[in-house]
Amino acid sequence: MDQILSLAANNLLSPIILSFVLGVAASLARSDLSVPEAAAKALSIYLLFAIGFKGGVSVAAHGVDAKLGLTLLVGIILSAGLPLIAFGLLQVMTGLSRLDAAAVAAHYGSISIVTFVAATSVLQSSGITYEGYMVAVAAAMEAPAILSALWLISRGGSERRMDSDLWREILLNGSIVLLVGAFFIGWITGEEGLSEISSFIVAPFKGVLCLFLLDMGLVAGRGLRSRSGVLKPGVLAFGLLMPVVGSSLGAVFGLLLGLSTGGVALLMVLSASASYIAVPAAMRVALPEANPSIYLTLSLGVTFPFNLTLGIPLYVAVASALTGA
Amino acid sequence: MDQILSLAANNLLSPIILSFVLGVAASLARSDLSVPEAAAKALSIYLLFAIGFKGGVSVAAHGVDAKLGLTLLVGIILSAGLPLIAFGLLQVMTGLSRLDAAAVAAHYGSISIVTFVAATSVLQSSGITYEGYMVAVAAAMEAPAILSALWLISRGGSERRMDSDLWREILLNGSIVLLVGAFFIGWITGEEGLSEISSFIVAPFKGVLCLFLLDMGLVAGRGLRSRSGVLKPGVLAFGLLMPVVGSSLGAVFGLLLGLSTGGVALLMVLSASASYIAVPAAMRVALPEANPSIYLTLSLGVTFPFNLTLGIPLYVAVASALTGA
Amino acid sequence: MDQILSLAANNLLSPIILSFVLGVAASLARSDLSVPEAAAKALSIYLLFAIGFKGGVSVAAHGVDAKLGLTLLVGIILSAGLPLIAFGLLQVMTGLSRLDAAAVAAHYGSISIVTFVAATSVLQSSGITYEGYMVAVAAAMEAPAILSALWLISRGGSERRMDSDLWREILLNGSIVLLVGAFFIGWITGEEGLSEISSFIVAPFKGVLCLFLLDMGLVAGRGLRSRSGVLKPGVLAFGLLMPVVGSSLGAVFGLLLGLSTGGVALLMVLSASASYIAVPAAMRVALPEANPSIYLTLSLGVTFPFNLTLGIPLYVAVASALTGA
Amino acid sequence: MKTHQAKRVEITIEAIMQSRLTDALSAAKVTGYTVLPVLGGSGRSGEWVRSGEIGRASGMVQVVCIIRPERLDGLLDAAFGVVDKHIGVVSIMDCDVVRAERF
Amino acid sequence: MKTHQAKRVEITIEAIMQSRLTDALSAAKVTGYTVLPVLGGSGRSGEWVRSGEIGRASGMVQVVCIIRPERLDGLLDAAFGVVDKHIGVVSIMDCDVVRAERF
Amino acid sequence: MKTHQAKRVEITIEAIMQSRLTDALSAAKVTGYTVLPVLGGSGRSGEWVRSGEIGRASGMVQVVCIIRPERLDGLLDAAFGVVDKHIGVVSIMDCDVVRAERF
Ligand SMILES: Nc1ncnc2c1ncn2[C@@H]1O[C@H](COP(=O)(O)O)[C@@H](O)[C@H]1O
Ligand SMILES: Nc1ncnc2c1ncn2[C@@H]1O[C@H](COP(=O)(O)O)[C@@H](O)[C@H]1O
Ligand SMILES: Nc1ncnc2c1ncn2[C@@H]1O[C@H](COP(=O)(O)O)[C@@H](O)[C@H]1O
Ligand code: NA
Ligand code: NA
Ligand code: NA
Repeated sequence: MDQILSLAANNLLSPIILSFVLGVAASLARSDLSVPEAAAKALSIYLLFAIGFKGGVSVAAHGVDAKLGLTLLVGIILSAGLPLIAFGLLQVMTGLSRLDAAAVAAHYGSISIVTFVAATSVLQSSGITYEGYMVAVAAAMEAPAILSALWLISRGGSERRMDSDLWREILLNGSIVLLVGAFFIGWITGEEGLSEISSFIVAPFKGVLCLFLLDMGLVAGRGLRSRSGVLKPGVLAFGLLMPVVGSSLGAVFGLLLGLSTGGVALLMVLSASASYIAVPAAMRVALPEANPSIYLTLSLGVTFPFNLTLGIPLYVAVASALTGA
Repeated sequence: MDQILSLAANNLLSPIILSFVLGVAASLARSDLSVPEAAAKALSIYLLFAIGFKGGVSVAAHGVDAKLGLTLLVGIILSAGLPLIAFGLLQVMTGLSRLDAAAVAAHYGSISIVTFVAATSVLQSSGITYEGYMVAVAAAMEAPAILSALWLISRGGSERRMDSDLWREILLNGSIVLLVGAFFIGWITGEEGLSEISSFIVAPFKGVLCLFLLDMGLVAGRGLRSRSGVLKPGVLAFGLLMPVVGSSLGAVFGLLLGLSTGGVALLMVLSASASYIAVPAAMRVALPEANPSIYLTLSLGVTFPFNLTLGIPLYVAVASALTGA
Repeated sequence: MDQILSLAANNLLSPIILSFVLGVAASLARSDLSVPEAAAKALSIYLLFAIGFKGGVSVAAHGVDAKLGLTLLVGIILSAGLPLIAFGLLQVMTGLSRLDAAAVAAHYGSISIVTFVAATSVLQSSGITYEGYMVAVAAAMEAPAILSALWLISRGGSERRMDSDLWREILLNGSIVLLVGAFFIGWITGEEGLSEISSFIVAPFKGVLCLFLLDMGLVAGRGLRSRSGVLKPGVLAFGLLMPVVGSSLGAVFGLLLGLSTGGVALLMVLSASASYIAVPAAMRVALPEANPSIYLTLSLGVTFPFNLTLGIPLYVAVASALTGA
Repeated sequence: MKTHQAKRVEITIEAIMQSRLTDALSAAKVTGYTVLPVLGGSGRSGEWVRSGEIGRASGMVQVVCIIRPERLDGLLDAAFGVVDKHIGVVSIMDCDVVRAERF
Repeated sequence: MKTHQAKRVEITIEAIMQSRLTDALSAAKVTGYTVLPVLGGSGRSGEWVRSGEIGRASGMVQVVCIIRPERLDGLLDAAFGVVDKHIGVVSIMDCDVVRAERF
Repeated sequence: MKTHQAKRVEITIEAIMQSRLTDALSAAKVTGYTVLPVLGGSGRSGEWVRSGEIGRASGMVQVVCIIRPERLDGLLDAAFGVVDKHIGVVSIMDCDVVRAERF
């Protein structure tokens, strides 16, 4: 317990989290502080490239774990299964329409790569290692949730056909391609490749993450300011409960797989986190009648901050306790 | 004197100043070299974050100086008072209308954070330390000058009412919020926080400053090219005299406060420098009839280059002499 | 031969080339991965500044080589002469109109600075040094080729007059000004200047190059996807043959000049590479009837990838063999 | 200069629908259009600013088509097939063009 | 397709005045508009380019409102309350819209 | 509000030709215009997107001029002197402006 509290306090007072808090505060106070769209996108390209590359290098160094395939499969199952649980909870806890509930559910099966990145940085500060291929698991968990949500809707009578364009857009969305591509580059070039570019992708990593989270805070704060009306108590409660449910499932599967402490913690983080890039885009195309204010505010305004500040240290502590580290 | 000359020569031949000169030369020669707006804004976000953070860390390390509050107060007094002097000088030296004179005066009470950043980098090269809270003083000096200028105008009969929106925009403008926010983040996380991100905010700092000043040079040169017609001799002379007047006052107050050599030099720099971001924006809203060509060309095309090249080494030398360092 | 193969393999499996390949693959697969225009331009500003600066520092360190002037002259001759050879080959190998052939020829006399940068990075990895002023030679080789192409057209009867605006735009285009300007800054400030900003322009250089080549790959791939129709076999063959012809001439001149191994290799690279920034812009203004699809696809979609992957290791190996290194 | 009457159709639509719209236009043989970026806006679905959004789902663009009057209906049918369920606005103006054979 | 007449008002104004303009529009119950970025321009106050400016004071935007003809005067009054002392241009065009109930 | 008739000319042209076009406009005493960025488009010379290009040769812009009707022909002559050989489109619309003395 003490350990959890100190981890949480440490996490809350790190430059990374404080940068996020600064962003939220600035936009709630209606400051005109903003990070240009192109700069924010450049920062995210950097982060995806760096995290993917380092994952690949780690796989190159430690060899392909026998559990790689199994963990990928578990990730896909979690991503596809969590929306069903989320949908049930939403039906019980909120008055959302089936359509809105399904759209929200899709977000919670999928993942937030920034939450993942922040978690790896906490693990690294705490000296906890993790399986390099967790990066690939993160990529594998992006899309299945969308399918589940569309299936939920079609069960309700209103058939949705995914056009093949949308499929391609989801599976080949820029973030996934960059993450997976960098993972393979890291894998192929290994430690030698890393040494060539480590003063670019390793040394400044945390600082870049600060600026990126500053921007995330600005965006989340702006969303909360202009759209907080949609946050009925039941909806809000869902946004805080679902990560706990998700991470618990993630922990169970992580233990069954026999992952390392860091690996379990990251599977918890992936299960707990909600998408705010790939899934919203897919929902706008496939379910345009669903209200984007609801799913964006929940995922970016509630669940993301929760995971970033309290969730991650909690999941790391639980994973440590469960794996006896 | 020798020391001043060698400092000035050193300063003039540093990559930072030469990058600025390159920018000015390129735009005077009508090259199409340009830094994308988003990239320039990203660079300034980096610089503000880094300088604020380091200031905060320094306060965390050395404890809150008893002089902090007093120095802030002096900063506010200088910012509010300098426009009165500037206005008087402008009336005597130039044929500007009261409106244009007041608008220009506001710029000279306020500050240029890039001049401040360049000065800290000169101090650091010379191994001269300064009070970390000078960053907060810089922030405090941004806005009061605007009030003084509006008061000057209303005295002349034409009442100006600041709407509350404008107040919020001035006090919560992005640069101030980021600078002060990063200052507090640095203060809270201290040396430990700095060590986490120093390879991002310390090591590459000077290089980033080079590229930023390249862009400043491009913008200043473009302004000079297209607007140099407004630079009547009296107006030009004011742009060179006012920094000397301002810095002298800054020196007096810095000595009275008992600041360190670096602290005195920075208070001189702040007093000598003229705003080209926050104040122009406020003037467009509050005094739209004032001619922006005049105040932008003076502040960005005359005073900024003067301070950057000759002013800073001069102020550092004077501060060293006065504090007996 | 073994050495060539191992250099080529090493080169092909470096993070730099693999990033380029990732970009090409992503855009051929129609992923929406993209680098914002402003970010790509910022990366190129960084690369030009860094490569120019380091070239200048190297000249400062080793003194002005007696061969500097002669090498510049040879560069200009190569740039002006190669289009004549290219034009002849195009007439023989392809069915392009005189106009299109002249436009393409201009590209092959001029140079690609990114190919140059990638080559310096290979040299550096292999521990091969080169004359710092090769950066200046690169700059000198940009424009003469354009003149030759316009002369070819005017010989064909249709007089083209370059307006003076176009002259200024070509000679003072942003890339040249930045490269040459940074070269002089590096020269003036020397090792001392470099030490101030080396953690910005040296340490992260290769990593930045990776992201830049990712973007180049995306753009090249997009061009190939949408414009590959223009690549008739003869045209394609020209795009692969011309770099070999160019580099051979570069090698001959490099040896005659008595350049170092690295110098010969870089002169080969410059002769082999084709412009895709300055020359296309000039062609749009001076020869608007020429089809941009042809010259852009050839230069960016064929010759650039060829040089990057196979050409550079080949040229380095040949230069090593010829100079007996 | 001799001018000819034409129609200028301006479609403001979610960025993510852009390729679907232009595909539909191409299918209706409308191959001339220009796409403009949009910074922000307000409508029945509320107010939004580009800098307030993250990722691809966000943002709008404006697609401008200049077309012969007799082809207007085909264009509108194609456009509304895509725009209908999505947020967005379509407006049509009269305009004159010089080189009519182009449109 | 059945269309209805409307007005398209295009206001080019300093970026810093944008929120004041849209606030005034909202106060006049004009809640539909689109904001376009502007790269540069020229007018009585001279020529400017976006890349030649630093900071918030700089730049212009274009606010486009499509509105029913009978509401035009209210919109213009609201807009000129803000634009009047500032540099900028207002132009009004006729247009047709399809789903008239939206405007 | 009292309004006056004017013309709104919209010229879509390669970015690299922008300064040549505005120079020609200035020479024809047309000193009021606004330049808008363009993201992409399609025409007889094919389809292009801004993110698919590198460097200065790429991209297009839209130059919008509001002008008194009697000055239209001078403007078109000036514009076509530049646009003629280059890819691009010109369209002309009627509009109303408020402060006519400005144009
Ligand atoms: N009356 C209007 N005039 C101009 N643009 C509009 C108007 N109504 C809506 N828009 C644009 O279309 C977008 C979506 O509108 P809506 O579907 O009504 O939410 C808005 O964000 C605006 O950019
Ligand atoms: N006649 C015009 N046509 C199009 N845009 C104009 C015109 N006049 C002014 N503008 C735009 O409005 C801005 C300010 O104009 P002004 O207030 O005349 O300086 C200019 O920078 C242009 O962007
Ligand atoms: N009918 C049209 N409507 C709107 N924009 C067009 C049209 N035709 C061409 N354009 C624009 O003008 C550019 C060049 O056209 P073109 O010269 O036909 O290749 C295109 O990329 C579009 O941006
Ligand atoms: Na999840
Ligand atoms: Na000052
Ligand atoms: Na060449």
